[in-house]
Amino acid sequence: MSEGHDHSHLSDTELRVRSLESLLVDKGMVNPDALDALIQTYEHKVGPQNGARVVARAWVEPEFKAWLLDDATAAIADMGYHGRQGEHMYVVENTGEVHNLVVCTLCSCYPWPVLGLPPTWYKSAPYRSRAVIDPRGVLAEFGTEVGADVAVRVWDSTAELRYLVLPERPEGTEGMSQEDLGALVGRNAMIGVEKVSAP
Amino acid sequence: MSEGHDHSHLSDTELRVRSLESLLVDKGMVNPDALDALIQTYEHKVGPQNGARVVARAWVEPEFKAWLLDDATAAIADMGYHGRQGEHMYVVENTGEVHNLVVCTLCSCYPWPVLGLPPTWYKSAPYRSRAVIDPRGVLAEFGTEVGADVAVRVWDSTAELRYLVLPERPEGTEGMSQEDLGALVGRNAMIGVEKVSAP
Amino acid sequence: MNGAHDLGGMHGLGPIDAEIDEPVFHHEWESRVLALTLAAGAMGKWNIDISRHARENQPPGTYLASSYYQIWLVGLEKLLVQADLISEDELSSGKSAGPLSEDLAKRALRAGAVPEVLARGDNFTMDDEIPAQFAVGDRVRVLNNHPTHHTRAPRYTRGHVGVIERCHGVFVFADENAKRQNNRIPQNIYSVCFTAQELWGPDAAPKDCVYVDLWDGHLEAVE
Amino acid sequence: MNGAHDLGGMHGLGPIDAEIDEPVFHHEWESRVLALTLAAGAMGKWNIDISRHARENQPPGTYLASSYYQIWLVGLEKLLVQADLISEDELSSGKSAGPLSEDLAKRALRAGAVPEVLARGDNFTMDDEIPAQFAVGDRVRVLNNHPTHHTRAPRYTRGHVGVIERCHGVFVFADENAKRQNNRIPQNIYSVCFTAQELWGPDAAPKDCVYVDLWDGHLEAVE
Repeated sequence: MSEGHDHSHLSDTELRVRSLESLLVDKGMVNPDALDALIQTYEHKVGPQNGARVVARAWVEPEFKAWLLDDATAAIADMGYHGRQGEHMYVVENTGEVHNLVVCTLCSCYPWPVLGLPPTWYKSAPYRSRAVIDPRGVLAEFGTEVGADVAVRVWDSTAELRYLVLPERPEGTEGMSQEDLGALVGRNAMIGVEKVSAP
Repeated sequence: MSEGHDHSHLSDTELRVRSLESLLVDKGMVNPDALDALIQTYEHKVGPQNGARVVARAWVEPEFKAWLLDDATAAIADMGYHGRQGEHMYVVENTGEVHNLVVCTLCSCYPWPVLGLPPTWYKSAPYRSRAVIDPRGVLAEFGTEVGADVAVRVWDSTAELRYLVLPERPEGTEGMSQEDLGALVGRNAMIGVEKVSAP
Repeated sequence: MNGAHDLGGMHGLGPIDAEIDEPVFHHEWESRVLALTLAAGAMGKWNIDISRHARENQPPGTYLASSYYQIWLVGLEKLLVQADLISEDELSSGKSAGPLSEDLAKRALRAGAVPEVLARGDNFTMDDEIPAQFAVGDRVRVLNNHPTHHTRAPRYTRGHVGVIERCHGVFVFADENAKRQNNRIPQNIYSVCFTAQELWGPDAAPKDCVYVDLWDGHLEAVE
Repeated sequence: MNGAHDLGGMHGLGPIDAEIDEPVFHHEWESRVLALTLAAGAMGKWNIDISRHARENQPPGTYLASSYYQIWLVGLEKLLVQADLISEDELSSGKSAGPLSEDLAKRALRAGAVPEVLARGDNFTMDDEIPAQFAVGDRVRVLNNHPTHHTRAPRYTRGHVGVIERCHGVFVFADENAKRQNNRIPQNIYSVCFTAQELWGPDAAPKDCVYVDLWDGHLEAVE
């Protein structure tokens, strides 16, 4: 498909969205300022920095980590993250023996309160199709090597449980503050397609 | 998709085919008159009238019918029909207890020497997807009722065997000639989506 | 439904193509589709499973050729018409034939309520005390059903045997919830562990597993 | 490969839409694609399984959005380039960079040979005496393999148990034949009968069956 064709297609979509929005506003179904508030929330307030803080705290506070693995919903809510698409949380821990990977093969379920909205690749057919049948191929594509002696566990988010991967704390970060540790933790590591590296 | 859009798309395809044909002719890979001869064959010479003759003969000659059910390839070749996409034939008989239906879920395998080229619906995703999981729904869509006491047998043409359904001879055709009987037998009845009706 | 959305195990969809420093939205219209979908949900006319079905129930070729927010847009239009919140005419013309009833208009999400509504989320658990059919460690088989309606048992698990890893408690059964509003059947959800070899054959990595969340209604005991 | 071509059991693809008094071809270009494909086959550079794989090995969204002869066209272009019969440049420009070698040019199908070539067809049987692994009446399970290459064991049969209805004899094994020219492995083909309930669950009609032709390499014995 040519670029030109693609652009004209997006343009059609754009017109369609504008038409729908103005219709719903005219009917009194949606308030434009509520739409703006929703967008602001996911563009600026809620994102993977939330999950990174959860991970960093689990790395430095053994009791919090135990709570997180036992009752993720409560432990994460304790940090102020809860609500839509994160109502029921479950945290899976990476170790030297286990590497976890999260997917939603049927749609694109994702833990919004801790990671924000999912990236395009997470919602894409290639990731959704391959993560369960070829997780090691997917990991390799992200540059992530997992030895044959390590078990890869894939979590398919088919219900209302939302999964967060607790990555391994990298070696050589013993002296770092919780805040600095959080800055090391990227979104991809909390989905499980990458590991966290020391700075 | 609009009609206009659809037409411009076909036009692109048309240009692409013309370009490929002229390239292959220029390279000496294909002879235009051989292409014409191939097309003539399937437009005018080979078609469901062949299969209809096989069916009509089986209806009037019990020995031929026995041969057809035992060794379809040989019996059909005896009538002059053999070759490409009909190298290995198998005939399945409809009775009061059994109704047969032929599909190729993986591509569009079809017995060319006896039925010609397949109709579009046979090659379409709706037929290929539904024939194996919902054969009775497919039959109903063709207006064909099959009682719950009748077993529906679906033949998925996954190998190089090609299937022809031998439909039930309709009642009230006892006095008809083999040729007149053949005229009753349509392509859809030999695929198994319809029955043969008396005139 | 065995639709194009049920992607687990499909081949040929290409490399993953992750974008570096990806923005939250690539086009302004995407953000509007997200926000319109969330805001229209305040009408209370559908639940998450009805909306998932509206999105997945598209011709497979269209589904696979669409971007994520294009799928959401088509889903939202369908939901609005199905729920009689707008008419086909209004949708195609973009012109309102009249305002919502007062009752419905009162439900419209206000900007000030956004933080609270998002922070509250939905509740998918149910208080009914449904005894768990299976215990941790039990072997279970996913029923080999092929419903034409919405189901959260992916096709790649059907007929396969796994082990109960955890019982998550009693939740709304999504497959029934998708059929209509307020069709809330309580069932236990289990995390079921399938070995990769059970799902994909002997060439799969021997230690690897796939965990799938399934409801009582998807499972049967294995001797 | 678990591709979009493997359609058995998919939902949502719509009604069948059979056309009354359908012509053999709907557009002249369709007849040219058919004829070009048959004629180019005379070069002897591929077999039917290689050509099937060329057609099915497309992005699923493209496959489902394409008509039958559009799929054939894409497949033919791919086969010609893969076999080095034409270059990418020649394909995109439509201009020949030079004629075929004399050897290949001699193989070009002549109009006079068409009736004989079509009447002869191919031979997919093999003379090797491979003992049949299974006898009529045996219960067999389709191996739950998910190869990324061409296979003629449809996904809807994988892992399911059927009964041998008939042994068709020794044929070329399509899955291997598709990998390259002259990779002819002899195997028995069986017609395997699966009950509809085995494939699709207890809601299927109790007397209905699906018969699938499968090779030795697709099957294992069931106790």
